[in-house]
Amino acid sequence: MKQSLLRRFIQAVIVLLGVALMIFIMLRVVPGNPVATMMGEHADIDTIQRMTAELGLDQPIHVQFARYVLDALRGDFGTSYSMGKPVSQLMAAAFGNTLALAVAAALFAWVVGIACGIVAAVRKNGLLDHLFMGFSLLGVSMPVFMVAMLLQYVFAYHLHWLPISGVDSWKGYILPAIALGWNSAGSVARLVRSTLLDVLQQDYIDTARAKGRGQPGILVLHALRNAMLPVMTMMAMQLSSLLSGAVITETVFSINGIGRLAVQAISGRDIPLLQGTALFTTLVVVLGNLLADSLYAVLDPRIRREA
Amino acid sequence: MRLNRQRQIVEAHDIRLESQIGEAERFGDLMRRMARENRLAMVSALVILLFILGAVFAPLLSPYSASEMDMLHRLSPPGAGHLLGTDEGGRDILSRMLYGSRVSLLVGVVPTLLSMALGAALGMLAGFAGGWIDALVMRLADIMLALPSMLLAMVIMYTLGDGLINVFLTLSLVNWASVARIVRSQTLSLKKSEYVEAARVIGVKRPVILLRHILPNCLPTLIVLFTLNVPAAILTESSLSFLGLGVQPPNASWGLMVNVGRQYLYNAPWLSFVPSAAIMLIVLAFNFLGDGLRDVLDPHLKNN
Amino acid sequence: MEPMTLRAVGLCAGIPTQKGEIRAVNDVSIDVPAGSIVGIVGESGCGKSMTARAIMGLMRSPARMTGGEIWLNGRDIARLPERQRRALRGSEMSMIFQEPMTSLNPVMKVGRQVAEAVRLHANVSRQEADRRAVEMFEAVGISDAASRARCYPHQLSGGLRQRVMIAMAMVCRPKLLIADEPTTALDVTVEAQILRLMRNLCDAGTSILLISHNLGVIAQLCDYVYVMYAGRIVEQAGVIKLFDHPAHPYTRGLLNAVSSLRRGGERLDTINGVVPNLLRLPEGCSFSLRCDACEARCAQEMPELREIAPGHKARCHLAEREAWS
Amino acid sequence: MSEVLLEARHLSKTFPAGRNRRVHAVSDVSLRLFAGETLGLVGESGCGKSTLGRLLIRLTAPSAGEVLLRGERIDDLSEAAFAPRRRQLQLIFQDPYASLNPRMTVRELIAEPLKTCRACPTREATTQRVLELMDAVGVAREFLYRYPHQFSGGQRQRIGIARAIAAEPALIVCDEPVSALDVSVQNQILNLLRELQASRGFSYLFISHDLSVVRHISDRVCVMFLGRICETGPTEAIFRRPRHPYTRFLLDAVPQPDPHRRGESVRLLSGELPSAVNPPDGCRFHTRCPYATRQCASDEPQLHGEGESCVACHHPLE
Repeated sequence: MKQSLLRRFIQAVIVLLGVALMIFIMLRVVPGNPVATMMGEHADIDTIQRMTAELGLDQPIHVQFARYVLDALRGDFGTSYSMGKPVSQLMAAAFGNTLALAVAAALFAWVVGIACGIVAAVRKNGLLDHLFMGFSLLGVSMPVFMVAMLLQYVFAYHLHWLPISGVDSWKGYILPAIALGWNSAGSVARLVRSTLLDVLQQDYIDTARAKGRGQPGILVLHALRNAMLPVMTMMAMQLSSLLSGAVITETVFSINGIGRLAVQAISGRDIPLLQGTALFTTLVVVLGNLLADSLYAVLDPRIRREA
Repeated sequence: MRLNRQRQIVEAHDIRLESQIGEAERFGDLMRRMARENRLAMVSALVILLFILGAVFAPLLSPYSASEMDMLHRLSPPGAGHLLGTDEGGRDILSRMLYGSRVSLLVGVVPTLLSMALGAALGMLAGFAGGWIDALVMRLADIMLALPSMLLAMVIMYTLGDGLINVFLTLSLVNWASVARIVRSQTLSLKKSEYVEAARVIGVKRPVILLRHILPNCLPTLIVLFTLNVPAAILTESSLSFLGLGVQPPNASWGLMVNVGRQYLYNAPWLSFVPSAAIMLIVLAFNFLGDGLRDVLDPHLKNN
Repeated sequence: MEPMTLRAVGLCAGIPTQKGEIRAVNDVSIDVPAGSIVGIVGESGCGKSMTARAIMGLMRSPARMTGGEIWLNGRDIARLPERQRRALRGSEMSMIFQEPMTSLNPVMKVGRQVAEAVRLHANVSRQEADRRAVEMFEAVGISDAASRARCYPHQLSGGLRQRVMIAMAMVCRPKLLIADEPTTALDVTVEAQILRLMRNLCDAGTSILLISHNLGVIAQLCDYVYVMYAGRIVEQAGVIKLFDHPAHPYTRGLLNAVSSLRRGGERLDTINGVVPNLLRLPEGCSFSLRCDACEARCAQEMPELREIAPGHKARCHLAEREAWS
Repeated sequence: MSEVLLEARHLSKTFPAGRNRRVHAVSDVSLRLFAGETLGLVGESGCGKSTLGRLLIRLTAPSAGEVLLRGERIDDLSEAAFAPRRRQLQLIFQDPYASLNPRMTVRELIAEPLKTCRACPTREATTQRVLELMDAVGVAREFLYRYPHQFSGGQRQRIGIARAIAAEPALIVCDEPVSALDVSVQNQILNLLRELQASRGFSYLFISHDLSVVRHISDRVCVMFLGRICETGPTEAIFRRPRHPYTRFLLDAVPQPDPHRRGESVRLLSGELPSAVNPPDGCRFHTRCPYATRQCASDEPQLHGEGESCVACHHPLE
């Protein structure tokens, strides 16, 4: 168990380095001198050269990369071209908002998704099943920006129940969290329903019935924990899609988070900022996967003992 | 799913139902069965067909020009004159939608074909060859999957620059890894299957085994993955366009129309919601069809 | 007359499909006298497992029981509401299954799974339930019971798992144990251990309904045997009589197939053809197409299950004649 | 006896089992198979009999040891060098549902081995040959273009047999060929296997856990326990007078389909099967053997004996 977690950890580090390298190379092959792009058309050649040297962009790419990684390990992701501030400082300011949004969305998605999935499985082919599965499919099929704008239009603009944008109070998180989480809630509900139905066909469910367990006991004691195993895997993967969706949600609701920072980085052609945000979200995803792996081992004794 | 469940019931009760078990019915039989049992999937197929027809015959079907401005009628709501209203330049939204569907459908299909081809080839190679090839391909896939897809797409779009071709390339690069993973795991289990071992005993060469025994048995999975990846690509493109990073004017994709319409959300909501609804409808249709296909073709894929 | 632990009368069960109902169990009546082991033998697909599940009330939807009475210890339980039926499962009747690998919950310690059965039917503390579980483990011959109780199923061998299943089934001392192919997934040396354990349970007063396709297991364990074919009972008799004087051609075919294998010699006896599809059963006797002695009326009318000797019934038009010869 | 067809010398196979541990599936097995004979290989699940079968026909590479086909080593040949010999060593699988590609017709399935050994020059010749093979195994000719799922288990097994004999092999390894089948069908297949052997003269290595089946079909028998051969000899000798204690327990455990022979006090094997990851020192059976002595726990018994009968036991039964 410890060994396998260690192996997972090393793999995660490799993946992180790989992502860093990939982004680094991709952003370096962009045609044109980034400094020139950043400083606009009026900068003179000397200034551009001085800045290039200052940023170390005149050195060979592997040296640049090594320097970047070493700096990043110390928490230094460089300085944003467009905002003139250290990237780490910008991200630190934005991270709280993104984290709050992601946690709220995940809570909404998983609680609602799992509950709906269970009810749908138990009332298979009933009214609630069709209703919940309809909502799930809607969630999976509607683009995030559509949900976001729809919620904004109806609940904030028309009904004035909730703020249109910003996260000055907790109320500000409600609409963005639903907009962001609906999609995940939909896929979780569908998966919970199908795995639960699958698990309920397993032989050990018959065993439980044979010893006199009723349907609720079977569901809670025997089926749910087994059904949660694939759901856990999906939830870990959703961390990534939640962060993807956060880019859109933050833009629609004008929340100053990592996603919006990334969009700003692109419009400002701000390589250090784009690089920083991409790396940072990757780090979150990788950490989330590590956490899911260890949780999985707790839930499934078969994994626990084997390698 | 239905098929799978039926098989479990049959096994649990130990009764014999040869024709019912249907281990590997012909493709045509399966399609007919889906048509019979899953109305929703059939309706969805019809909807998709309608969208395709609309895209192909856009010039014939458009009531107005899609690009000519008409400032007198700008931002008019859906009604008799303009079925879906007009945009900020007074252009007919229905016409623009029809033309936009060309881009949106292409953006769904072309990158999906590319990413499926790449993912399937790499996944099959990795699963079949094993060893360092497998390790290399899978670590590469891990790296691609560790970066949230939206950010990955943004970084690639930044690198490649704007343009329809670059959108195709970006979406292909974003999606191949998950395809590769699924195909690899299927290849691995097929490689261990007895009939592949049986082919080895007979002396069939490895490339032939891959082509004759493994590929055909991966096909149902690939078909299902295709129908489920097309809507994913459409959604990603629309999100990119929504951020202004995808297709650029004068090409009109639905995502771009939403992006432009967003500025008029409060006084002309149809500008955003009409194309959004179209995206939702096509994605929904593909999802229904994909679910239906999966139920008959590849019930094991359910938990992936 | 000896008291009956179980008396199933005219059981019918099936699965509805588009092509009509599949009658997997058709008018099956089975008696299990107290303190005896009764066997149901048949090839795959004959409906023996579904019979067991119908008695237990463990049908998987959409399969369902469509008729018949089930008398357990003198009362008809077939029409009891599910709540009361459930209270009987585990306490008065229990069941063990073919696959000990998949019949235990993989994420729950095996001791807990047995204790769960205790707590469902007796109002005892968790410690007491655990204690009884360990006690039961010892009773079914699991060495090192206390530490084994803390294992997860995947840590145990197939034989141990089947013992755990038996412990779980027997922990509330039910009168009736239904065993559906309990040794089919096990190796012969383990099978022998489990068979002996079941014999001991019976000696201790439990009635057992044993489902098996293995005539060896049936011969070694059962007192009375039912032979099933295509959803119906085709012959029933005491075990000695059945093996010495089989009356139905199908029973004879099965016995010949097995004994010719043991006799040695060049050619083995076989039964022609294959088990028929339940959706396309032949007119008349279901076995007629495979029967060497088939006559005109066999292809027209389904024979009754008739008594041909005391305690010996067969579903064959020609049975009497054959029994005399 | 006739010519030695296949010989295994000190064959071993281990599989990785995670965390630097290895499963010892087959350990130091030597055996000979003569042309035209049937050698039965019995043992309980996990004893390595299937692995041994696959090692012998080069489906799995051994960890140590040699395999010789007609006196010539085949385990160290390259894939290309072995290819022409491939057709001599065939396999019949246990599960007739899993071993036939569901997307190929009967014709394609049976023609596949003919194509790989280029037995038939034209399409017509191939079809002709396929039809002959279908006749030989008892599958009706009109099923030529059917798919496997349209057949019953017994019929599929016949198709599997047709594939195995198509290339006119010298040896067929039958890996539990009848254990997935019903009794009545099982006998049909066993009869077919014997008929084919009588008319075509190949050898069988018959792997099964069902002792009565092995007794019926085999000329000689090898009994395996935990990766080793513990006893080998002519079938009747082993079944009438087993000399290894394990063989004795195995034979005694079989439930006899004869209610008159009930209650014969049979001694049951006690304890659990030792782990193949960490097999016991000395004799691998000593942890469960009632006759074990200190010697059994330390010295590994080698197969020894006169003539064809050999036993690996320090204290063989008389």
